[in-house]
Amino acid sequence: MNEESIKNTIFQLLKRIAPEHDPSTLMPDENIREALNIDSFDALQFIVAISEKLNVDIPEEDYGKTATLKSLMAYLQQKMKS
Amino acid sequence: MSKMKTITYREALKSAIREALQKDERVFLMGEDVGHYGGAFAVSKGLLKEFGPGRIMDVPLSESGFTGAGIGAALAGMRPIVEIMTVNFSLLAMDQIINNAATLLHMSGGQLNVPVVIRMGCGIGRQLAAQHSHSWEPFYAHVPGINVLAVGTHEDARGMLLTALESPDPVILFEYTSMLNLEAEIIEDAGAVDICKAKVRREGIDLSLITYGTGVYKSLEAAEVLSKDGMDIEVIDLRVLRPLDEETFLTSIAKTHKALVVEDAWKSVSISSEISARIMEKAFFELDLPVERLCGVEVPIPYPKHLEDASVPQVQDIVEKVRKILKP
Amino acid sequence: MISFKMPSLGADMEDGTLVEWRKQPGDLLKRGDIIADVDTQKGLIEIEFFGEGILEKHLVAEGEKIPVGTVMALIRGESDEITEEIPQENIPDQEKMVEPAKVEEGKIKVPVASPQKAGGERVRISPLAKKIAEAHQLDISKISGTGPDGAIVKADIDKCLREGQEKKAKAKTDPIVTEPRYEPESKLAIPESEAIRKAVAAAMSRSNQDIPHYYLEKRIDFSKAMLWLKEANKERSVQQRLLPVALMIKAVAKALDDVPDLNAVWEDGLERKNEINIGFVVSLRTGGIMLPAILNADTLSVDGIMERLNDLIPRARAFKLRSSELSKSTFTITSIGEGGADKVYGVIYPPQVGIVGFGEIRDEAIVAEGMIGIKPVVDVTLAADHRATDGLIGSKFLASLNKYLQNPENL
Amino acid sequence: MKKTQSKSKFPVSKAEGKRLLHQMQLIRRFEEKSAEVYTETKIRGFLHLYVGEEAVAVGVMQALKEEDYILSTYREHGHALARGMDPGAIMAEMYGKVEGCAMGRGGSMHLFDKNIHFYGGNAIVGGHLPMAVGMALASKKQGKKNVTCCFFGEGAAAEGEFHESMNLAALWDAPVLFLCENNLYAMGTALEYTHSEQQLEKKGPTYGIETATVNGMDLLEVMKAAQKAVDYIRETGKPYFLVCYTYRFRAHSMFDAELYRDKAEVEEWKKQDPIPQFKKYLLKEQLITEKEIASLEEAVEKEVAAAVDFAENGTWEPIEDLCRFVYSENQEP
Repeated sequence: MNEESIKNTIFQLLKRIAPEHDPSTLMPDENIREALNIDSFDALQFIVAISEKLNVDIPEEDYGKTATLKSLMAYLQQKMKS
Repeated sequence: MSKMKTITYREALKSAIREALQKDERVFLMGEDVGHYGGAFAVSKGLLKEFGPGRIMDVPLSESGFTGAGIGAALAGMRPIVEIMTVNFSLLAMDQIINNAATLLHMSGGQLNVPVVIRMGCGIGRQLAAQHSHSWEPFYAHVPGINVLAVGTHEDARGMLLTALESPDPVILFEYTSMLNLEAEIIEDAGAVDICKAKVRREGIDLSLITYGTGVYKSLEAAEVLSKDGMDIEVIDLRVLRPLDEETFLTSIAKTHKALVVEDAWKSVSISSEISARIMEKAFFELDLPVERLCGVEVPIPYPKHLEDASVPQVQDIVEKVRKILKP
Repeated sequence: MISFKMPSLGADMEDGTLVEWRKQPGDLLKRGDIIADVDTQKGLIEIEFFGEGILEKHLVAEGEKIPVGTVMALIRGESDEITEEIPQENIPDQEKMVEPAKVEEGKIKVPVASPQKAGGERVRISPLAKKIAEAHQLDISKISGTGPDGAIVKADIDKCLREGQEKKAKAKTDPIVTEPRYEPESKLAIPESEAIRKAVAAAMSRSNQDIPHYYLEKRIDFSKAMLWLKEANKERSVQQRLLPVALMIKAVAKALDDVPDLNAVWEDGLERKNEINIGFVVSLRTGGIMLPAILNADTLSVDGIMERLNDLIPRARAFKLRSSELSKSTFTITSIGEGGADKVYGVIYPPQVGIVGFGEIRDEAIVAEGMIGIKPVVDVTLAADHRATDGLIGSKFLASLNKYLQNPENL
Repeated sequence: MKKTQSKSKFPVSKAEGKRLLHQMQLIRRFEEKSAEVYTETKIRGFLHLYVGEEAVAVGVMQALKEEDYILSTYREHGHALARGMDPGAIMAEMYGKVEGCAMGRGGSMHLFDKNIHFYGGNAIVGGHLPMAVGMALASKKQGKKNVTCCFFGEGAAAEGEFHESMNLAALWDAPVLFLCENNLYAMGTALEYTHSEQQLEKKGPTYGIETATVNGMDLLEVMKAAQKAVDYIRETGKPYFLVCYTYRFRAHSMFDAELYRDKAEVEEWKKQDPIPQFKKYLLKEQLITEKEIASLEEAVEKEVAAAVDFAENGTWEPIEDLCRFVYSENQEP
């Protein structure tokens, strides 16, 4: 899976949670949860959806690495390689 | 993850037949030209030599006769695989399939089940003109008492027959001759697959593309093209046309709220008519747009390539139709 | 004969509009059957029937708006003789019964304003869009469609809801004062978010007027709880992981078991409840809050509570809660979550007698065993009804809560 | 094929004679009773009666063994009774009751009983012939020695499936007895209007199938011919075609004005009624007494009355069960 399709997947999932926001306007270093107004429950749902869709295991201690678009992309790419 | 291997659709069908013959002494293959000729489409090539004429039986051109004989043999404890060379000739055997195979269990108050498997080569796309290009899936799917399967992928070509032979009741397998040389990857130890559920072949959220048979690969290809435009299409392979698995496509529609049904068969009174009706009955309030259909044009299939191509949905047609639906 | 009355689904519900009878005279009713759909300020709600019997007669016509407590139907129990008598109890005089026949067909099932454009032509709208519009009580005649032939599709409804919310955000100084006066005629045109806003406003105003609140506050060391959660989540698949709030709910439920005077309602006196049903504040993206209950939370495991949350929260956000899930809570929790305020002082949801608020979990320097250390803490506040309890009871509750959160492995 | 010469001295013991007469009499009375209750609307749908043709069913069954398979037509009550199916179960089937041999799902045209290898009750003319070949083929593949006996009328001989089946059976050496009951009318159209070659027995040899004809009104003749046919099949494993010339005394089905044949023709054939003929034979050979015949007939009356009682007291299947038996309930094949 290339970078573009990972990004598309992330956007699709974010759109399901926060349909009133356009995730493509997110800045790379912006905190996703703050920008899209996502609470802790929805954040967990997002992690569940990402891990199911991309078939990666995201342990809880790595949640910090999923805060911004940039860090999340980097984290997922590295995860999927290994 | 399991190891993958590349295999043609033909090889997948053949290895399923071989495995079935090896596994169960009661199984035999009967059909026109299945033995000495090697199968009209070379699916059973070499099997006569391997298993002998008792298990690979050439039959005369008498579709009603040998299909009925297959049904009789099944009644009497065998597990025949009846090959009707092409679906077009199955019209001559319809009395046997519908009046006997489909009814005996019921008419006998549950005493006589008919474990026969009937394979039919079918489909459009080889310039065979009107009498050899039929899509009779809707005909057979109309009839209670039989199971109707559309073999739309290599995985199913390898696995459906094996499960069909386990069924206590008649199973009709539609195999698509235009796909015989098509290569695809399947897992190395692929085998029996379920024959009761539809499958989501590609997940998506923007539209449910519901199809079967040759429509599966066409729709997946179309979905790939569309994904480059940011459209996320879910592709559902119905697989089982009777009894229909509603749950899978209704669940999908509850997610996407939009549906396009694609099939080669003529549009009127078809599988897509049925799917559309079920969606209306059971998921009306999930619909954000009318259910759309792309089906065979209502004309006897003509011989010239360009007209034949225009008679059934192609990848480009699907792409354009979806674009029109999602980005009008 | 059982008189089936317009139920009260919360202190803030004054009346409801009968949208559709789901059961007809002669129908056999079983426990849990949905008898009618009623439109309330909180949207369309399915009304359950909790007894058994045969529906004898409808007394209210579809489309009618009636106060809580009005007899809506007569239901014949097993022991009843067949009778034509109508009990006179609880039928408001001014609300004379309207014979069902007077209600024009067609209109009955549509709780939104008649979907006709000014010229009398029918509004083209997709079934899904229509469903959402109805749930949000939008006037679809005012929405322009972008679907085929100008039909309204889901995207148009979404846009309308979004704009409604933005408008609200701009006008947000004092929501209760700036709300327009509630006018029944225009009710149907109010988006869901505003209807909910109003419902919240009504309940909270009543609470503020009627209930003498007292407040207690305690900072709780959350390090053990966090450590326990971290370990617990290591073993769990991502779908089964726990959020701190599940632990909080369980601890509150157990503390209420120790201090039952807070698990009660005040209706001319304190009435303790036998079940501990924790109402949990869910904030909606479109504005407003919902209060689904986790029934018998004291008997559920932490995983069980998490499972209930996973079920309830998405349904609350989709407006798909059943009436019993909305009306049964006996005590309320509000949790501000990450990135929010340090403390939250709740307003009691009447007739309950208490609400506990959890602020953001954050690292603070605190003194423990004579040492200063950085630890995760959470500020917990209790707001309680002074008519029902005194500060001593409230203190006991917070102490008990602290005890449980220091021993998360026992929860 | 040559028609068999004068009546043979086929050895029939006293007991056997009584048993055979009893069977024919039971079929006769059962059919008459069926017609009666049909008019009372107890039985509905099509009802095709076997009156007049009893010697064929009873005669052929004597040659078959328990393990042999039987497939029949929509005029199959006689075959079922001669094979030993319970009269009560047949009557209940026609009443549409659960106690019927096919749970009432089939009715008059679809009698089934797997336990006695009676595979219908097939109502598409000619449609069961290919199945019969297939069942015989299975027996062959399984190394069984049983025979599949397939009854059909001369109308079926005009169907393509007849010719396909004859060809397949001969080609595969399938042990099938093709048993043609030629009652001269395909429903209401006489043989001369439907077959270019009215001597149907000529069709067998063109497929290389051993063929014979027999007077189907004469029980002993039928028994002899059937025995010969079955012996041949068991010995060679090959198919056999036996044409029985017979006649039905009653209409094609209940609603039939019989415009296609003269009353005189029917009366003429009734002179050959197999039952009085056989009685006469038994009396002449002193194998039975008039008194014994009277008590036999009385016993048959009771049996038929009991069958009607059984059907009357049967139960209707609940409508909730409507969709049963569309697919196997027990998923073990």
